[in-house]
Amino acid sequence: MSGDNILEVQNLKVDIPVTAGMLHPVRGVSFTVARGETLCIVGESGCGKSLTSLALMGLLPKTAIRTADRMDFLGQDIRDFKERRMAALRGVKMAMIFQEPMTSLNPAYTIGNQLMEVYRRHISKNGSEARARAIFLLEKVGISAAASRLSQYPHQLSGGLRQRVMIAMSLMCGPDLIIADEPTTALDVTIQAQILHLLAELQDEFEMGMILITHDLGVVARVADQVQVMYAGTTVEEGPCQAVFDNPLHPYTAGLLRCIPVPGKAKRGSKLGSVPGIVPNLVGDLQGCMFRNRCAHASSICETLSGEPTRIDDGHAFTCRLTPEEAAKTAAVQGVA
Amino acid sequence: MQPKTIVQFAAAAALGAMMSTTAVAGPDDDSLIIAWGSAGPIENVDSYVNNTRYGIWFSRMVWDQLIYREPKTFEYKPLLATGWEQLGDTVWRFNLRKGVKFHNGEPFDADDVVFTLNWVANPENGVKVQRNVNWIKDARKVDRFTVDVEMKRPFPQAFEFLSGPITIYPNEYYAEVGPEGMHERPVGTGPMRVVSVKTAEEYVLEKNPDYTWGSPKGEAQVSRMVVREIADVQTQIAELLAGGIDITADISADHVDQIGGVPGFSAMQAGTMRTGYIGFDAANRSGHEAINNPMVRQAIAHAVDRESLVRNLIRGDAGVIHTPCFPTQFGCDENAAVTYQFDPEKAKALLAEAGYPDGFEIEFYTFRPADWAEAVMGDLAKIGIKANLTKMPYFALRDKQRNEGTTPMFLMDWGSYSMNDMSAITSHFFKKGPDDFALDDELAAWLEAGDTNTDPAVRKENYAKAIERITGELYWLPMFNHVRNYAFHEDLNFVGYADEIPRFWQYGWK
Amino acid sequence: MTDASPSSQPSLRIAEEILEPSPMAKLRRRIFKNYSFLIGAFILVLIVSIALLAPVLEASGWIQDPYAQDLSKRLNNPFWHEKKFDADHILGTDKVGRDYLSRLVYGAQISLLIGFSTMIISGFIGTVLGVSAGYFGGRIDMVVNFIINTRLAMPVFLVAMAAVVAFGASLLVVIMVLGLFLWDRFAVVMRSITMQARDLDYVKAARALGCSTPYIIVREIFPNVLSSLTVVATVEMANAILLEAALSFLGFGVQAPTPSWGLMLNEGREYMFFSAWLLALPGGCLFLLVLAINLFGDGLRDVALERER
Amino acid sequence: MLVYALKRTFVAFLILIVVSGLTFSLSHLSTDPALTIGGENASDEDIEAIRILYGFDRPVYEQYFSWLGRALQGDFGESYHYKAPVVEMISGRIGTTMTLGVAAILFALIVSIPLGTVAAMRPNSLIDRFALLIAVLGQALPTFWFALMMIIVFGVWWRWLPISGNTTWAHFVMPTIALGYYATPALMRLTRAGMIEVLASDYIRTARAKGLSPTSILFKHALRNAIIPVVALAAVWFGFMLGGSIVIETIFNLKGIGWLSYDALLRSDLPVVQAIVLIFASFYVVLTLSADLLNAYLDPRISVR
Repeated sequence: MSGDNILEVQNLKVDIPVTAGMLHPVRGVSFTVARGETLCIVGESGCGKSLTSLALMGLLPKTAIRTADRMDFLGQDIRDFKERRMAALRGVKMAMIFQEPMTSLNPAYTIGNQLMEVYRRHISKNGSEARARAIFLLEKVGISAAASRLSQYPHQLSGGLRQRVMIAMSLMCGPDLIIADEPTTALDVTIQAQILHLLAELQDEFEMGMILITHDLGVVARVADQVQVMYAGTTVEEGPCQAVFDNPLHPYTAGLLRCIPVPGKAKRGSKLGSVPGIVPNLVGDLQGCMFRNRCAHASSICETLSGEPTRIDDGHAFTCRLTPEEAAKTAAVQGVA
Repeated sequence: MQPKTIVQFAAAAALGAMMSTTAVAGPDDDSLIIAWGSAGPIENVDSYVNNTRYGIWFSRMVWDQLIYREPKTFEYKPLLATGWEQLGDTVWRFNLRKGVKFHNGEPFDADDVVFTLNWVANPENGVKVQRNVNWIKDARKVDRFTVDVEMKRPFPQAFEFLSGPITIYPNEYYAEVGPEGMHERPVGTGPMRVVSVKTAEEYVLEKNPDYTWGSPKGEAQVSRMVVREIADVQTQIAELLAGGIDITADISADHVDQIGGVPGFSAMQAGTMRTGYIGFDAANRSGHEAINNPMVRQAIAHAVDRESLVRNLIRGDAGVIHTPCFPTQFGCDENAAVTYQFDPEKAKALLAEAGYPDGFEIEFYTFRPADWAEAVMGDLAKIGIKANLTKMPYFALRDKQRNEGTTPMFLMDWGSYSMNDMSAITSHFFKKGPDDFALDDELAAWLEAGDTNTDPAVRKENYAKAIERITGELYWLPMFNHVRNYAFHEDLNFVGYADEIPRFWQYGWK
Repeated sequence: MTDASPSSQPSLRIAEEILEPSPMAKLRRRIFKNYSFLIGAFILVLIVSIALLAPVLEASGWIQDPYAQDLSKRLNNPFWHEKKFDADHILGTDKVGRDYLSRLVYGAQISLLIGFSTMIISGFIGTVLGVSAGYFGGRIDMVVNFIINTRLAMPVFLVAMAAVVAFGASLLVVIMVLGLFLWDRFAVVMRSITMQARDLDYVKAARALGCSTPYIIVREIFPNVLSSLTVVATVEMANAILLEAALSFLGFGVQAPTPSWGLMLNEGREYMFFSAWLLALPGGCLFLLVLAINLFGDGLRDVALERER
Repeated sequence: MLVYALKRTFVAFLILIVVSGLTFSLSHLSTDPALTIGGENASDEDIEAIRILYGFDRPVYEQYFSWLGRALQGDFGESYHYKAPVVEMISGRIGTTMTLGVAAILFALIVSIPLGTVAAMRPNSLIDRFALLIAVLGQALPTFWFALMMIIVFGVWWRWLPISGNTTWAHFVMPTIALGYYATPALMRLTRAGMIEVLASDYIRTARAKGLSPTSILFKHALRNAIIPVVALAAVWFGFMLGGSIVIETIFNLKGIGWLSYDALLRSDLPVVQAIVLIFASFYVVLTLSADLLNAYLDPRISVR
């Protein structure tokens, strides 16, 4: 697997200056994505998972500062890529699907226009070629009467259809990596499953790497190869999907897994789980484990914890003062307070 | 023959129009650029269809009258008529000048005079200022260069009109095109001929090369003239200072000082016969009790410091006037007038005697720049009269006066159409016409007698009575004669005239 | 249309949620950080106090009677000229010899009076129309909309001039005419804000509880629209002052000898090429007043918006 | 959609009728046009005769309806003062006003859209602050005063530009700026606000994620959506500008219908005033209507509503 890594990220940080000081929403995240593999990043809102994906795409807000020890995409170090070189990657080599299909399409242009535009920008100016590709992909994503859809405007489509269009759009140039940022959150539960299924299928078919950002552990269980659990800007646990689900080590992961909503019964858009407590302020110098104020197992050590992950076999790692054994035990028994 | 010349003329004019737009201010290209129009543009340059001051200026350049009135001495001299004699009370015979040609080539003869006079005398033809022409009964051709003009009644002021507003038109052309055509392409015998007319914007004229028959008006001094209608005086001045025009005749007295001080420009003032007056609602249509009292009006007459107003605001060769007419006008005898000296104490006493020791409030109307009225108001305030000024557009004010009659006191003026006869002003206002706010039967009768009697002595006698009545009763408080203020390029030979008509064609470059 | 602050970007939204200070502290900080509001308020207070204190200034000899004229001292120069300068008249005199400084000071009264009265009249009309349209909706809304559109279709300046010709120019007529014309923005804004307010939960609750319509409008709706009302009021006040100046400039405004800045511009215009201060001084005053009102209004809007968020 | 358009047109028509009725009564209740027609020397009898001839003795509403009837057939009567058909007078002058109005609104747009866009792209930058300063100062500057200052500086001192008249394009430079600048603050603020909103929108993020060029993002995706409200406002402003042209045309001696309305007001020439009010009102009504339609074209969501 490691031989075919298309993305390797080490110690990615995002800092944003705000009036009260420096905000650190992403603080040293590392991961790799291999071709044909799905990495799921899981966490509550505000944990930094969306910013992580934007940081990869180079789409952070202007004020944000991105640093990383390593960011290799397809063997290129993209850390110092200027906007122009990034723009040449985006849409071609790496594509992104956003959370809000209702607003992510430009209301002023037809679907066809917006689909073909990527192709014409990156691949070929040839209009009929782009059109053929668009129709092909629309059919691929399960849209009937694809040719006639091209002349429709976004507002004429339902949310599910728009997200399908977004997916098609991300595939227009055959990217190597797809980043999907909560692609189903805004959709009806019944459609969520279809879209996820579609994504997984397509990923398989086109042999792409995929980063799926979600707070829905049910989704993760179904599609992920690798899982990263993020909390307050850091990775608290990572590893192969099976390992993390079978053996959650970090108290936060354990807490999350406890409150997986039963599929079909959870309300649309409901917040993930109910891990009590609030996310800490991420401004200024931060020290120790950020989860300590919500953790049943917190002790004074947590205030100064270095943040070095404890590695177990198979790439499974977690960041906590507890030893793997202790963690496994407490997770099984108690989880979070 | 005739149509051909009209065509030729039109072709020449069209050619001229194409080359016309270029004229440069300053003495270099033998052209003169004039700006006027602050009182609104000439609606139709046909001199019988407009009644604006600028229309008069325009008509003097393009057309000639039968008679020439010398602007300084007011003597009558031959122009298109070389001589005249009276054949009875109501008939004048005129001998016409030979060898004069209209701008379109049509020769001038008795047909033109007969046609013009009969045309304008017919009320159906809609001459705008009917009193200019309604005294004409008809005109008859005696021979090719002799014409008899019959008046409806003995009309002593006839020569004022024949030397002023009554311009002679080419009969064939005018019969064909009418006022509309005359506006689009005016044709006359005058020193300038018209190249193009853009209504309310610009008139281009050029020297009439045929004007060599020794007219007392003189030949044109420049070969090309552009008149620009510019409504805003400040814009006119800006154009003058920026070198866009050569002369303006619309400026204020203060501008004369200021522009005169700018190197390269000259400015001057020329007194006119336009007479300013404070009118009172003596017929009491406004229901203002105080102003209906002659003693109150006397108090006002003594309270207003006309000398100071003239000296400080009007300036130039303006002066205080004591008659309800301009002193050079026929019949306007200054000795007949009751005069009032500036005397605030006496004014206060008169006011107290009239029963208003603490003064009163009164609405005061004008259409002229507010500062003149404000000066009057300042003086009135000193004797306790609080005047509230309403400045209105001219037509709105006249409307209010005539129809509502709610104007107890107003500062206005009258230019007499530049006619040097008292009937042009006093008779207009006090013969119980729509502008008469005194409605004095006796006064109207005297004026009627003065207007229609052919004996100058009888006329003078009746007019004197009228003057005494008006000033004695103070139907009007005569104020001052206006001054017209001119500013121009310093190399221009400019002369100002008392009849408020600049002879633009006479002004050449030094 | 309001300025979207950068916080609509997702990441910063997070930051602001985290950093929420107390509302009052925030308001205070907003006010004092808002320079335009401070500058505007300062100039406005200055002009208003000068206007209010004019009679006192006159009584204590700082300025003179703005109506007292002396033809022999007309068009005196201001203090920066040596010639024709008279120490009695620091800013010189106008064309009938009235003290220019005094007229400028009293002119503040007139401009403020016109701006304020116009704003009250138009504010009243516009608010009544807008609130009733927004609150009742339906047919009333349709009718009000029609009235608003009719008003917007009328060329204000031309019709105002026609009205002034018809009724005669005076301070009262100018105020009435402007007041009757400048209510459109009030109506439009009030209408849309009332519509939003009508759907607020507590307003719905009040209706459900059977509170009377006037009670709901006054107690529940009005507090909601007040901040926008104030902002529109400043805009309209500035607008009214500029319009009066333009009307006076063309001679369709207040009557001489009222010391109005607009009228002074009209009079001073005659001297624009030679004694430019006669034009520049009232023009500058007018500019400063309108600028102050606009700055004040802008600041007010920012502060109000911030509070509403 | 067709029903909607027909309804809007009907309402627009109704608005024009109400506007014309209001101005008609306003002007006819207060002045007596017979005097203006009669001129200086008309006697009382003449004026009475004119009154009957023109029907001024009838009730105002009767006069209005007969005027309206003729106006609907394109006959606006004859000018009292110029004695010419009002339609001819206006058609001869409207070109100047339209040239001025179009130039002014274009000037305003050309200044405000780039400035607002740049300001929005770099909020709180120097350019943003500069733009804001211009907006604030510009809004407080009386149009006529600005016009006069330009005349003094560019016309008289430096003699760069012609001051009055309408013969060449150079004659329109100063009037255009004087008339146009007043609309720039409002348009610029709206552009800036709209642009900030649009630039922060999800679809711009999508466009960036698609790797589109900055120009394409700015011009194709952002500007088009941001200027939709600007276009609507510009249409409204264009209507206002035609009204505001009265002062500008008077100062710069442009003989358009703005000047004509001023001249007619001074002369109580009611048919002319009446017709010009109606023309200005029609412009506003037609413009708002077409702005709506244009918006519907630019933003397909609107036509659904």
